[in-house]
Amino acid sequence: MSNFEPEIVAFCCHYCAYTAADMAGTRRISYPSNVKIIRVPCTGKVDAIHLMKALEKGADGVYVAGCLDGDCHFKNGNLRATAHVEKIKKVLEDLGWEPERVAMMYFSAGMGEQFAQGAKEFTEKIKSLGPSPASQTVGKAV
Amino acid sequence: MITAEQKPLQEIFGYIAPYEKILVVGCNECVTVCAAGGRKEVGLLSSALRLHSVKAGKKLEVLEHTLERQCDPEYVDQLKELAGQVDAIVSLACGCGIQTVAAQYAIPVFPGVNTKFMGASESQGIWAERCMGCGDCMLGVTGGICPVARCSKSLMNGPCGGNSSGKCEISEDVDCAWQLIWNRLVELGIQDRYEELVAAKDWRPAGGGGPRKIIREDLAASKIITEDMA
Amino acid sequence: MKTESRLEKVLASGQLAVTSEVGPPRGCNVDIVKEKANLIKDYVDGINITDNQTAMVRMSSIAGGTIIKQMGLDPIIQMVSRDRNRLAMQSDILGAYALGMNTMLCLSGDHPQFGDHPMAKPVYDIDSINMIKMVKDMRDEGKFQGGADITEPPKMFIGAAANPFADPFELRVMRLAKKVAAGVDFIQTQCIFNTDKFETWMKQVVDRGLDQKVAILAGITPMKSLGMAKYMKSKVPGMDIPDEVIDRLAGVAKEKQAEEGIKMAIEQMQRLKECKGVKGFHIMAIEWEQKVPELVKGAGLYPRPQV
Amino acid sequence: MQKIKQDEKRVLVIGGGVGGIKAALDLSESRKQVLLIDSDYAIGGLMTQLDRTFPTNNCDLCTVSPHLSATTREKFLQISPMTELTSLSGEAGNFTATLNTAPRFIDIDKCTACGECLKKFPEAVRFTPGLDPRAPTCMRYPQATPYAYSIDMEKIDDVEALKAVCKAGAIVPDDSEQQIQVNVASVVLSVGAELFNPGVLDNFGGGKFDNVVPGLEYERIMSASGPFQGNLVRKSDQQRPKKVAWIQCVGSRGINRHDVSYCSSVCCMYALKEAMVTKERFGNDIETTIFFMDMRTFGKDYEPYYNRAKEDFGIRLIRCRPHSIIELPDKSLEITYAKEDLSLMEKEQFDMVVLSTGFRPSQKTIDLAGTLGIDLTEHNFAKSGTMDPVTTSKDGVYVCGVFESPKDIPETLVQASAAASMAGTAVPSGEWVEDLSLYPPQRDVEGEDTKIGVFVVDCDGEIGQSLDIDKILENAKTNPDVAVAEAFNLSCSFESMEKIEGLIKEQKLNRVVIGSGSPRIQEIMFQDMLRRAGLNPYLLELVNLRDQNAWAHNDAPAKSLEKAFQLVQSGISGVRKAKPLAENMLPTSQNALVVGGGVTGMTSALELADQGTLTYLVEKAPVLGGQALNLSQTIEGDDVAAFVKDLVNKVSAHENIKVFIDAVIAEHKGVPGKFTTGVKIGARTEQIDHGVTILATGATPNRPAMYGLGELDKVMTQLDLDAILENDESKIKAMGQLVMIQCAGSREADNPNCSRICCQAAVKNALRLLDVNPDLEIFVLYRDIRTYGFQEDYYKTARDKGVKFIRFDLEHRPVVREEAGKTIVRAHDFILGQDIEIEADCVALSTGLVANTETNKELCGLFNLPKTEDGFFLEDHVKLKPVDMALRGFFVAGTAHSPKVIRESITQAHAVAGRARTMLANKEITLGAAFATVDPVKCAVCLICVRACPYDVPFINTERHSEIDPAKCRGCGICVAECPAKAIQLRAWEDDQILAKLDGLFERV
Repeated sequence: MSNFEPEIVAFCCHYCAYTAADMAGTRRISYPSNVKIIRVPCTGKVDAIHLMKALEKGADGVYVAGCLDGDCHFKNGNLRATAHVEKIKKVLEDLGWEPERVAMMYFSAGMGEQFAQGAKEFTEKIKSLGPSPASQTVGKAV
Repeated sequence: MITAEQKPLQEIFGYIAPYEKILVVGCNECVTVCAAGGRKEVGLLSSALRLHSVKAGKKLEVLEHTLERQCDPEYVDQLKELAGQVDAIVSLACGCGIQTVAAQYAIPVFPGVNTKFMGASESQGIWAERCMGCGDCMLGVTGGICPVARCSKSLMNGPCGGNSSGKCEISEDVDCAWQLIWNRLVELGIQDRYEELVAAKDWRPAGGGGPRKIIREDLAASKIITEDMA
Repeated sequence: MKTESRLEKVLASGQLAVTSEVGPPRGCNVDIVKEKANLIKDYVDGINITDNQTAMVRMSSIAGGTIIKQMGLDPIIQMVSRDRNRLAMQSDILGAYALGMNTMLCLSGDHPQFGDHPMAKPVYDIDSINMIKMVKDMRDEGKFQGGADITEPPKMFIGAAANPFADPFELRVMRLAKKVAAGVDFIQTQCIFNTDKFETWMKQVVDRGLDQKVAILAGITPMKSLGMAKYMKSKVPGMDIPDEVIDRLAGVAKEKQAEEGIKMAIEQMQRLKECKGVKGFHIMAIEWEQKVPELVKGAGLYPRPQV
Repeated sequence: MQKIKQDEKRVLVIGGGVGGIKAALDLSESRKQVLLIDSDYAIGGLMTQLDRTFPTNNCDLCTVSPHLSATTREKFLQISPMTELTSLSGEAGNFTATLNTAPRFIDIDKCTACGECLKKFPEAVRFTPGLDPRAPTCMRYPQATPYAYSIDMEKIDDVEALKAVCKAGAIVPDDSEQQIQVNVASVVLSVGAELFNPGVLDNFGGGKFDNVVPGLEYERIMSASGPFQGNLVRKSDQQRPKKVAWIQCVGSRGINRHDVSYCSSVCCMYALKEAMVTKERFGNDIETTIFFMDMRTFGKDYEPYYNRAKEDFGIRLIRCRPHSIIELPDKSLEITYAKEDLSLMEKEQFDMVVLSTGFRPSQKTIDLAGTLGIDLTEHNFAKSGTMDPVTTSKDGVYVCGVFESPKDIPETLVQASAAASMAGTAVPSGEWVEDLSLYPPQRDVEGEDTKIGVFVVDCDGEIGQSLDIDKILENAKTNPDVAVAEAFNLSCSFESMEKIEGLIKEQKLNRVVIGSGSPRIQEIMFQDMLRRAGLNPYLLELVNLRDQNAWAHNDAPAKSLEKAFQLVQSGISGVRKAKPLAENMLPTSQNALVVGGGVTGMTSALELADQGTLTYLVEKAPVLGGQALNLSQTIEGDDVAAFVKDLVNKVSAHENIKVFIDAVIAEHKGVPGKFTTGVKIGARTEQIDHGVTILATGATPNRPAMYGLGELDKVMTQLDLDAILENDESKIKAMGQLVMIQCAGSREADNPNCSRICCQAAVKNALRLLDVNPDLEIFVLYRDIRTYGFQEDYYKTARDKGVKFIRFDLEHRPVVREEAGKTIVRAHDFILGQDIEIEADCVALSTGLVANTETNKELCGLFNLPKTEDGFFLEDHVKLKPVDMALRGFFVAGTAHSPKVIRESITQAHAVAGRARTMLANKEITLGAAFATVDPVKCAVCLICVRACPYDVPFINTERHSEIDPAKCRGCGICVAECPAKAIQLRAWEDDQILAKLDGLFERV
């Protein structure tokens, strides 16, 4: 599976992680194009269902990226997001999926480098896990 | 409120294994309030079932619907069309709702939650047992704290010797109900009442007398009359 | 005399009573019961047979009591409301009395959560206080709980437990009063280590005149070792073990600790003999029954009166 | 090139640091014309160079950026970088300012900050902050305003080559210095100060030791945008240091050649911050040590920060002023210092030493003061009014921030708002025009079939160089509902915008997808374009093809293109679900309510009333004046009683102020901008309508039962002593020895904060006592002397006049006792190392202020406002919004915020008046469109949203479902995610929009 290119969705909060992603671009720090970002006002807005739906639709990995602990612009949305991600990890475990297919990350607006690093590491991780069962089926359907 | 918790996914997978098209039905009452079987949980469980079927390499179509209340036949009637399309139903309502659905549709109906207890919300995400439905409420003599539901031994004349710093002998996380009752009596200035012996409980109204039913003649009258006329 | 109980007779004679206990085996070996009973038989006025103590399955207390009765001794059968409803308890009481047992202890029992059958349904149909009343009604009114007459009522001498150290302290005497009101004849207390606190409790008992209505036997447990003292202090709920107990045991060499423990228990009994309202002792020598004679002698309570 | 408008009357703000930006924003929000000039090529000032800022230890970039990008949105604000004032003539209300703008050689309207010029001509791009060549980007910070580079033309040999590099055509080779004259009604000076250069200090290495760095440079080393990408290493060997030391007061509080005498007020906090962040980020194996004289953590909630540093972070604190540093062969450093008891000199080795240097006015600033004609103090700071700290010696010229006196960011922001408020009185607020009237009416698109326009708006190759835009458009066109798909080059120019507008109108498009840069920057611009085209601005989806695709995946063009297809498809899919949304607007009440009739409340009320605002002033006591009535003099010698009397007279006589005395707040209801409050005066309750509320309820003098207060006759508080000084000098003359005990009831377990005012109060009273009785022996028992800023000079005077300062700590507390009619104070002298006893004729306890717990609790309950643990009102953001409360329209000032001296309270009073003006000037309050709405049918009234909302907005209404007030909703969407009945949606971010975007990503078109 060396040429496997995973589909990865990243839900990023407007104030911190999305800005960090912009900064990675501004500084031309490259990270895998597998990562596609969906902007949300706050990671606390990311419903656990969204993570499941992303996997259902064929994402091989999904992560939520919010502000650093204590920096959330809406007090504690990032901690709620963490709880949602943890819940979905448990569900995946019950399903016999690798829980590592979902993750939570934290960046401040200035952490472009770290954003790229996180994207890289997550992509590597998913590559090593291989395609998700759903993406295989979706792939076959096309 | 009746509280419930989602069943282990593996158990639900086991129930639905033989079927290719199922309906997950939520209830917008108690189980929504305790975040076990509302629209959101229906969505999450449906997603999980789909992902599971994909992993298992089997065909599975999952429909989703949430009723206003699953323990009323009129609401359950609304499932008619959807139920006609599926092989089986997973209900996320409490045991009352599940049985109402099962009574109305001639396809297998499986529980998606474990119905737990009648409880109150202590804070966001935490519910605690408050009532056992003993049918003969004694809160009037115990300062508004129920020893039947909240004392591990349902003692009528507690506390037992296991009370340590106000916590029950079974766990430090459980308050000693009789300590609470005593505190409350003191707070209300009626601690003298403590020494009145509370007689052994008659368990008939609690279900000892068989399955219970309430018939409100005034409300049920028209129904009875209609039936009689028919 | 309400009953034929030897304990009642000793108490009525105005002398200090002594009881101890035997835990039935986790199997059918009759000899174990006999062996333990033989160790203490001349030194006590009654022998408690525990009822699935700490919610672990053991030979039934009535069966154990029967063996002891057959040895010519005086069993005190314990009965917990955890495992039986009213129906079962009353029938067991009839049976026990029919087999010659005339003294019993009414308890609610440790919760099954503690024992080896946490999955079992706890019954708790009635609590210990209502159980006292039930036994009293059987004896004095000749009535079953359902209201029917008993053709030949069981004449049980009724005991119960009290824990002066459980929380809240201010309720401990009041709850004893409830047991007295329910008709209890004697009380065996939880093991006492904090003697000062026990005396405070006793004083309140005496002040309310409860000692006139019920005979209180002070619970005595000798410490086998420093380790045991520390374990009981930290791990056993409802135990009040003051630092001086720990310090005193820690102050002697390890091999002398058992001896020191016995010495401490004897001193304690001597002190409590003077305590107003104390009518005797209930010695719980956990897995150390062979030390009961030494304790009874040491406290000057030997020989036991013949009644 | 941006041209400065010359005709309109305006406020000129000089200096684009946080203070200047804040002043300019406040003024523009108040609809007053303002011109912000800065000599640098981007605004931002010192704060943009910091790594994290105390006390929140937040990443600085993150907290400052929303602040800065807001500036560009304001209609009344013009920014002119690289501009300096060369003369100011005329008088207050009608100055003429001459401004010189240096050539930038870049057209900032065209420059897209792509960085190509920097790549090719790294030498030619101007760049300031520390440790330069290795910094990762030439922009001063990622969200620079203006978002444009600046070229040093002298360093360019081949202009044509430079022009060729710039795809945007932004190079202006013949740019030249411009001079203009503008009419200015008033001036706000926010020029800050420089940091002392410790390179002149021979004993600390004279700037030659690699691993001795000033505090700011240490910040740059730790900063994520700094030269080492936030990796802490030594300059000498790129190794992580194991032991770092900070030396405080370098160049400050001294008498040596290079020293200044004053205290720089911020260095203690920043050293603690740097040490804590070091521990936090680089692990506990780094040992951090701070050498200090007095730990001056006097700000709001700063003392707990200090305690955390000590207790939770294990930062080592050594009380002494080190003597010298020498460099060892391995470039490590040896510090020589004397212990407090002077017993012996110690030597200790460190890997790195940070010098905490303070503020110094720059020569440029001193010259500017000359140009303006304002007086300077002996320390070359602006001479400001003792009771009105933002006024200067010249009418119409105001000062704020560090140029007034050393201070931290929150205090700078308070002064900036205050200066803006006072300067703004000279300029009328612009007429209120409803913004929507500027645009054509919005087309009703309901019922129309979806008709999407997809536009890739490139900036001369930024996107096109790496991505095949034609293919992207081709791909987009395969969607049957995409009617137009076109590319526009030359970026977001006015021309491109007009063309897209035309297409939207011609083709009757009802949804628009723009593929361009980041929506964070561009959304507002394109939303505006939609409005101009007669479309609702929410029928738009932006696809970030540049920052998050073209720029990020240079290494994999094919994959990058595939991602572009997916992103555009996601945008198309998402925009189909977009709905036209109305932005909520609410007309505001134009009245103000001021709670508390002390100096702060009266000052705020006067300033608002002077500008025509009907102001209700509610005072609980039977008279106006508050705590100032108990105070006779300030440390500067002002007569407080006379000042208060004057204020009361003005307030009482003002036609726009309605005073209620003996009155309390009894009821309150309404939404931001429109409140109704019941004021109870005796038995009657009067209902008043108001749009803004100012909380100026003050604080209470503490009277702790310590050191014999209330028991021993000779023990009293500083306020009691003040009264004796004022009324009974003979008593003072009769005294021989007097002892003051500091921190009585403050910095203790039950009241952990520093009360801020007590050190200066003690020094002030000591000096006044000596004036009356020069023979009096005064002992001040203290824990840390916190005479911050220029108060330090009075402290020095007191020492020079023989006042004895003896330190104690909580383990060696003074004891006061009475013995044979004598009052004796026993204290430990650390220098002597033994206890001493003093027979005192008077013991004055410095007891400070505590919160009006009862009043504040009541008001917080009524108004639904948060308070601090110790009962003061809690501001919205400790750093960036120091006088705004979390609920819009509420402001806090004076000692109700935290203990402070009168002049600081007055500053806050002006600041809140200014902040209140920003709301009142806009007759309507815009509430945005992104708020949560509840579907009543689905709602299960479970209360989960009520409990989850970080702002307590949702409630269960009388119709038995949850309701969310759009005016209060902040649009985070947390309730949406938590709702178990899926009954809540966040407008503009609805679940079906998000799911549609997901669908788009996985659609294989």
